[in-house]
Amino acid sequence: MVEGSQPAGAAPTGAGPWGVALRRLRRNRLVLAALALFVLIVLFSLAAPLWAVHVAHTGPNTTHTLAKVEVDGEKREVVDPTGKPTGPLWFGAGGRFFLGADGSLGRDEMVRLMYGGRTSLFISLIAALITTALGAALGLLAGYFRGWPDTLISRALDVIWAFPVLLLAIALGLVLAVGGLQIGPVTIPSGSIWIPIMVISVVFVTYTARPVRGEVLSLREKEFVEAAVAQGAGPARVMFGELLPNLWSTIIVFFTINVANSMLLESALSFLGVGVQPPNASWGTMIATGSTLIKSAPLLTILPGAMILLTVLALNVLGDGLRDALDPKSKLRLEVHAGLAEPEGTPV
Amino acid sequence: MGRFIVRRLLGMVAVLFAVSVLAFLIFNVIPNSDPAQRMAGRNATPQLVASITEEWGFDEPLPQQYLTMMGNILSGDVISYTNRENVDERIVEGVPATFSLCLGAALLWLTFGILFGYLSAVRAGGWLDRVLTVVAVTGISIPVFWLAAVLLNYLSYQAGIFPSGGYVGLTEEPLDWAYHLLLPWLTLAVVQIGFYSRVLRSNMLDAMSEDYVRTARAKGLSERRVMTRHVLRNSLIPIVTLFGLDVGVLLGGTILVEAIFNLNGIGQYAFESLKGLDLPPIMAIVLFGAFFVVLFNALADIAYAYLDPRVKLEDSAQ
Amino acid sequence: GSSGGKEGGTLHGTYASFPDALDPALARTVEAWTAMYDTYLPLLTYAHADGEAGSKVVPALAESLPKVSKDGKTYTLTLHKGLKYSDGTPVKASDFPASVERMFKLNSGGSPFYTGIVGAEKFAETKSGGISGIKADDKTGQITIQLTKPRGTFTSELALMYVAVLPADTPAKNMTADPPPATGPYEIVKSQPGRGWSYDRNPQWEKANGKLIASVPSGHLDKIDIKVVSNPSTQVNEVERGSSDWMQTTIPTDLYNSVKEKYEGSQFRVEPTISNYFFWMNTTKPPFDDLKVRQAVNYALNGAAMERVYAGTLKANQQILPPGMPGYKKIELYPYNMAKAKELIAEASPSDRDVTVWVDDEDPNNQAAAYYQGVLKKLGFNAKLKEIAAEDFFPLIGNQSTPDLDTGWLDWYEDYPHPNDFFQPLLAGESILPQENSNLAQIDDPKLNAKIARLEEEPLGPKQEAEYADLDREYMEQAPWAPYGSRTVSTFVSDAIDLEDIVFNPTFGQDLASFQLK
Amino acid sequence: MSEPLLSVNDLRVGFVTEGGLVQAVDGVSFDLAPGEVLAIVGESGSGKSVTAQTIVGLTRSPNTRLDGSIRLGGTELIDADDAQLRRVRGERIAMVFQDPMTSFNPVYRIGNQLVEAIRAHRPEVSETEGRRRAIELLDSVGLSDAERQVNRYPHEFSGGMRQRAMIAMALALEPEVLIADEPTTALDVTIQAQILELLRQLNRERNLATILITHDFGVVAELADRVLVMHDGKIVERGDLDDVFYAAKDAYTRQLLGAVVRLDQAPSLRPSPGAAPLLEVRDLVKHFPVKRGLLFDREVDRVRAVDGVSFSVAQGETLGLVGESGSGKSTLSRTVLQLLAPTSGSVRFEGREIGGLSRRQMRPLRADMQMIFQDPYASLNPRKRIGQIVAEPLRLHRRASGSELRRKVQKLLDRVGLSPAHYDRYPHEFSGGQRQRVGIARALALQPKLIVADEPVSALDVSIRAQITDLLEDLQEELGLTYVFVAHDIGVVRHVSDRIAVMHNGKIVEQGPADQVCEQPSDPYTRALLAAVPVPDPRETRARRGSSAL
Ligand SMILES: Nc1ncnc2c1ncn2[C@@H]1O[C@H](COP(=O)(O)OP(=O)(O)OP(=O)(O)O)[C@@H](O)[C@H]1O
Ligand SMILES: Nc1ncnc2c1ncn2[C@@H]1O[C@H](COP(=O)(O)OP(=O)(O)OP(=O)(O)O)[C@@H](O)[C@H]1O
Ligand SMILES: [Mg+2]
Ligand SMILES: [Mg+2]
Repeated sequence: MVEGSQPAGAAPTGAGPWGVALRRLRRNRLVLAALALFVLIVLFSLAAPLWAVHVAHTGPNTTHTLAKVEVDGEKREVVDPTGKPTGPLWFGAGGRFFLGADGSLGRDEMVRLMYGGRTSLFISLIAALITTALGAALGLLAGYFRGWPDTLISRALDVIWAFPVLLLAIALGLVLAVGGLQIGPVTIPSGSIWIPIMVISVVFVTYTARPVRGEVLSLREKEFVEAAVAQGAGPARVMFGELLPNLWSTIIVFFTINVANSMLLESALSFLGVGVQPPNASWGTMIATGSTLIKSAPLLTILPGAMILLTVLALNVLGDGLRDALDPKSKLRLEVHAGLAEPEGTPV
Repeated sequence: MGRFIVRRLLGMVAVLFAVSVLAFLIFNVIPNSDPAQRMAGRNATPQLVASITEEWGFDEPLPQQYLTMMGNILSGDVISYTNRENVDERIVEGVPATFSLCLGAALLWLTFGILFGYLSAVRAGGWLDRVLTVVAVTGISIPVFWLAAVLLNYLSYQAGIFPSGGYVGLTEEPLDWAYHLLLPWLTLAVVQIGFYSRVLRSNMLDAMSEDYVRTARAKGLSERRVMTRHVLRNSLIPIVTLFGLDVGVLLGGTILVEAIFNLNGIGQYAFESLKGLDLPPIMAIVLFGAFFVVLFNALADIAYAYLDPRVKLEDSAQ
Repeated sequence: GSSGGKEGGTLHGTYASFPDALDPALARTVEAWTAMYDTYLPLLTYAHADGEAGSKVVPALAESLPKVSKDGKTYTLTLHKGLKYSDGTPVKASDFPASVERMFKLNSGGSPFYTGIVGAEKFAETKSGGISGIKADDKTGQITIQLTKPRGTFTSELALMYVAVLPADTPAKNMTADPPPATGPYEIVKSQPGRGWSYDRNPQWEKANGKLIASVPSGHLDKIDIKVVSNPSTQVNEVERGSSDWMQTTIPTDLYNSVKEKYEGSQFRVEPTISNYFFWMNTTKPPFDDLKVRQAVNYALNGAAMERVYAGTLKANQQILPPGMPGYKKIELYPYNMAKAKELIAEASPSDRDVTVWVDDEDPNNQAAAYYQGVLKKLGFNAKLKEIAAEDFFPLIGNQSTPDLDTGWLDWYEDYPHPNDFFQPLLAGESILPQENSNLAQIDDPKLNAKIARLEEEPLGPKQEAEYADLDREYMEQAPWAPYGSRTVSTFVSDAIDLEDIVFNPTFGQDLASFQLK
Repeated sequence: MSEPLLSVNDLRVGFVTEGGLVQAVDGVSFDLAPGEVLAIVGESGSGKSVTAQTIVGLTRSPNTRLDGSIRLGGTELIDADDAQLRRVRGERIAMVFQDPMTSFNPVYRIGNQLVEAIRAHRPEVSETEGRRRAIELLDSVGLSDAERQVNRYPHEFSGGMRQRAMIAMALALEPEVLIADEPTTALDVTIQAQILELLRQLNRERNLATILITHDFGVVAELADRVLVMHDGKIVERGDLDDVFYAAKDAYTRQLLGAVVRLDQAPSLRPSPGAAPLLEVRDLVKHFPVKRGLLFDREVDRVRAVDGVSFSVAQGETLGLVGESGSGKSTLSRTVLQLLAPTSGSVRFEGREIGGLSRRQMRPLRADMQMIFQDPYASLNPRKRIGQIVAEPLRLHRRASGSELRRKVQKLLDRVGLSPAHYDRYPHEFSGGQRQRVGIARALALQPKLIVADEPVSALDVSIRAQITDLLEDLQEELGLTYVFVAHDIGVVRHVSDRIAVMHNGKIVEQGPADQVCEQPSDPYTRALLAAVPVPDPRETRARRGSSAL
């Protein structure tokens, strides 16, 4: 009796590990909510030019210190003589200064919040991309070759790890703000947002490289790797053909976490004045300017901070959901066990 | 054990050396203004700048400057460029505030992190687990400095429940000491409580599917005893290592919280020196921070070997 | 001072950060000078009075103002007999040259003011062999100073903190951690760098110095404790609650107006400063080599808007000399007129439209620069803002090799109330240097340079003040800068302190000796 | 028949999983009489463990659906509350599990875990008294020097010692019933024999009713009084030992028994090939250095995994390599294929020396020498489709591409008994046996001359094991392949091998034709090894035991 062709209890034919993961994600309501929130925030930021041109009729950096706005018939000053900005006018002035002015310069807070989103998201996503790619590559090399490449990479990572994270980031940010950065042919002018991107990428490499290295060390002992070597596959083919496909789940999970951490670090750096250079808006710089007016206009501090909180929260929930969906071991464990997703009565 | 200590000490010295070289290079190789000019002030004349350069040896080759700097740091009489005062004294003065802040916050997040992690693991899937999960994930996502500013504004300036920052010595008035540190502790701990409870929860859920837990139940132990003596005990081992690493890193960088709550600790001193591009204190503080990171790294390994008899110290020394 | 008010008691004050030094030879900031005004006395000092009166030089350790030779190169003073340091040791005439030499040995920021003394230049180089130009006779107490060439500002410079007299054996190192013995009414008894310091009455003041030196008040308080509180909002909070009596730091823009409304008159008072906040324009490079463009910028910059950006802590003005400076006469060549500005730009039609604006990262200066960037944009320039750490800012823009030095922000506070302290370093051709350049506009007009050099040598009198006023106008016609105002600071005390009789000296700030409990 | 000690009626256990409801146990009923040894036998996934664990309520969880009845003496257990269950677990019913490596908590000493078991039910027993009892228990299960053993940690015990300690812990409170779920599956055959002897002795001396769960009919024959055969959650056969072995009524049981490879049945004779030697190994040595040092690691010790081995394999022949765990079989097979660099000695393939060749020089030879692995779940890359895995060697050596490649792969899949439609499926969609077939297809891709199979069937169930060995034999005949067949179960080795080599501590202690090695072994270790293998024939077992132990 040859075994039945239909293996017991398997998913429909052709559904690879990604298929299974996707199906699991679709059923996890918390993850779907987080994804929706993140997409919403991205759209909110991308809509910045539309809102600026059609509703607020001002750019993010345009100052309106002496300007007046028409609200229900009477003219109101954007910034009063003592430098105090107007509070949110909502749609009182046709959407202008929807969330009020950002300080004594009288810039539109809503427009800056949207443009700030663009900057913060851009920096965090790109920095996370670089960190994850660099960390994964270093982890793969160190884990596979072991010996002196592993020691070299690990010790270098130890040094970056030992260097107090924030101190390193501030030092780099400060110094690069003056002279800019020269990497081979590429020169990054000092004010550009690529400086914080480079700084954040370097600082977080260790957080990705180490776990990837650990996973490669264990994957490397598995028999399917030995089978590839037995067929004459060279190191490159083993690393990228056999090991890398198994690392994607870790890499993707770390990418989401890196985006979250990059956003937090970017806002800290901008708050300390060594991240995004004024007058460009980023949620971090907005908290910095806002915090000087925290007593008289607390909203100017709470709003950008809340935006960061929501974005990072969405990313963390997404990261968690992805980790459980992609992690083969947890097949039965989390969703059904934790009751976060509905246990299914009928087979799919 | 001795072998481990010797290897780790050498490792530490090597890492600290590399960290000091990195810090030195960042401020010297990458272009910024010449320290002599900064010290000469606004009425500087070329002659004054020249004599400052000569006095401080800024014209000497970089390796030479590095050696003199490190010599001063290790012998304890390194002088800051901007206000020419003894850096080591300032660091020593900052130690009580930074240590009280870090260790207090660490204690806070360890207790609540473990409590929340344990509860959400034991009642996995229940409403308590979902609530604690949301609280934990939100905790991880809060920008620390923003939380500090908001708490300081609402709980101190507006409501006046808490003092508006400042550090009171433990030996002077212990009660006041704690009263002044409550908000800073809370700010630092919130993020970590979220993180630790998440890690402990996932460790415990893994441990629950281990064979020895099934054996424990088969022995007729009560559920509570199985959960504490077996599941929790094994899941705490990675937490101890994580704690060792986090405290080390923390001691190096409590810049934001100290600055906002004006605790006058090492973090704040580091931030002031950074803003002034004042290399001597930056080097000293970076080394001070790195030392603790590496030290706690080693302590974490020792704790791991102590807690898990399978791990021998020698092979964890690589 | 007002009648009533208690003698004695303790004042609790706060600073936002520890001053750069509590060593008179080294200190160069107003915060440090306020802390030492009543502790370390030079031979001469500035009258302990408000406004114009506070700019007058009066004798301190010297019996009278210096006798100046006809050629203006020899200054002779005589030390009071019987002066004592707070540790009881007598003040000797030879302590003065020793203190000046100590200042040169420490490479102090103030040494450039005294290189005019014969032999000072050589001593600054070799740090040995004494300064030949200063003779002191301990028996008669007479001190004679030879200058290489006449120097109208020297009397004002003799009254600066840099040359406060200290015992000859004071070590040539930063004494902030244990300050040297005092000559004034208060001595510093405890100093913890980074944390705070405190004063007691100088026992020798009542016994000896007080009787001899009429120009310096004896002070009402017995003890003064100063604590460093780095968060200004916390400082305001503590003064409002009364847990501290006075905050030296200017109130943050966010709270300024609410504190002003609540406490003006009772615990709060606005104080003018002799300072100038301006945007310099590099006259050697397009687009700012064209006078029309520079004038257009002056027309386009609106003082009223600037006052709002500074939330009421700025008084608009459009010239070189700020109000309160001897020789000040109001000039307004470019009243705000955007249309005229655009017209001038159209006429000049500059080819290079890319402009870099430099500013430091202190709030609200960076906000002001952001506003200025907006103005340049309106005039059709593509302006890029570059924000640099405050500590690093001046040396960086003072270094000619820094690229794109087109325009930028700067603030300048008087070192001492003398017009030359603005014209010579900021506008004289000789101040244009490759590295330590303070003439950022790099304006080099031979006629005006000669006028500055001439007036520098003549002692300051009504004739000279009038000529300085004309000089102010002549420079503003060249419009090397777009000045927009001078900053005001504030005195904010708790209700335990009598506000009226607090003296605010334009150079030394609040006079600690004038504080009195109600 | 006296009153049954334990009776299970119509037990049904279902698990709600992501893939739907899995009915693990589907209406099982049986009784256990005092002092009786009841064996539950069946293939993997047949529901044996779930049945056993449900008796003591270990399968309770929010996703489990339980019904039916389990009565222990007077008390009903199926819906007993936790407190009642706790009083039963360990005190009245004790359990011993399959994998001793993970069944003890690694961070507590063995003695403490035993004392914990005792004091869970006898809190009045003091620590010292508990320790004394623990030492006594360890002694009673044959652990020498119990005084010192009690303070050691689980990882310091060998597999056999740990299983003895586990049994000691189970006996701590003198339970009425002992449930042993595959107690010896993870052990070497010699150790297994000792543990089975211990269980029989405990049953006889203490009249301890025992439920023995296993998938090895030899173990059943060795110990059981009555037998239940389970398949897909149901009992398909029940009865006394001899009834089931010799007069099985159910077709599935008969088919299962037929598939069991018997050591004592001579395989059909195959003409001895006698052709030119394909592979010659002379004095092959592979040592693993153990490094230790204060600053820099220097070698302090060496693990002599392969310690001077010589053998040769003729074209078309199958050499069986058998030995216990850690005897060096895998190291030898990897060193021969140059996957591990030999320390010394020569390996000649088709007359040409291949020891010490560089990776580039070895590449063309790789096509002629292929390997099949033990763990079906780890030998296939989980992220690649089956077609890609089998095509990989062809693509690597540029033997085919495009549609021709796909055609070749589908032919290979068909040849190993898998449908070509499986081309785009992923490994996790296949059973253990099917995955092993993919491994074989991959090995055949480059038409190799030599295939080294390192325990190819050890992880499979009995019936599937037979199918794979038959497949390998058919391929050998058809393609003239030469095999080195590695295993620790000498029964399987005898079934497939022409010649057999027995390894012990890195050396080949005996080598020769299969029949001669199995029937007239000259080396004492080989003799002990053969004696320890349980024979799946109750009469034979009784005869052997009668002559030796009675
Ligand atoms: N907790 C569980 N959740 C879901 N399915 C389970 C669970 N436990 C067991 N099963 C399934 O129930 C069936 C029976 O499992 P069981 O472990 O009893 O088999 P077994 O006979 O012991 O096999 P083996 O020889 O591998 O031990 C299997 O298909 C298994 O996948
Ligand atoms: N890479 C290695 N480093 C150190 N020791 C090793 C290594 N590989 C194997 N050994 C040791 O060599 C001995 C033989 O191992 P090997 O895996 O060849 O045994 P085996 O006969 O295959 O056992 P099993 O039946 O468990 O597969 C063991 O003691 C093992 O611990
Ligand atoms: Mg089982
Ligand atoms: Mg093996």
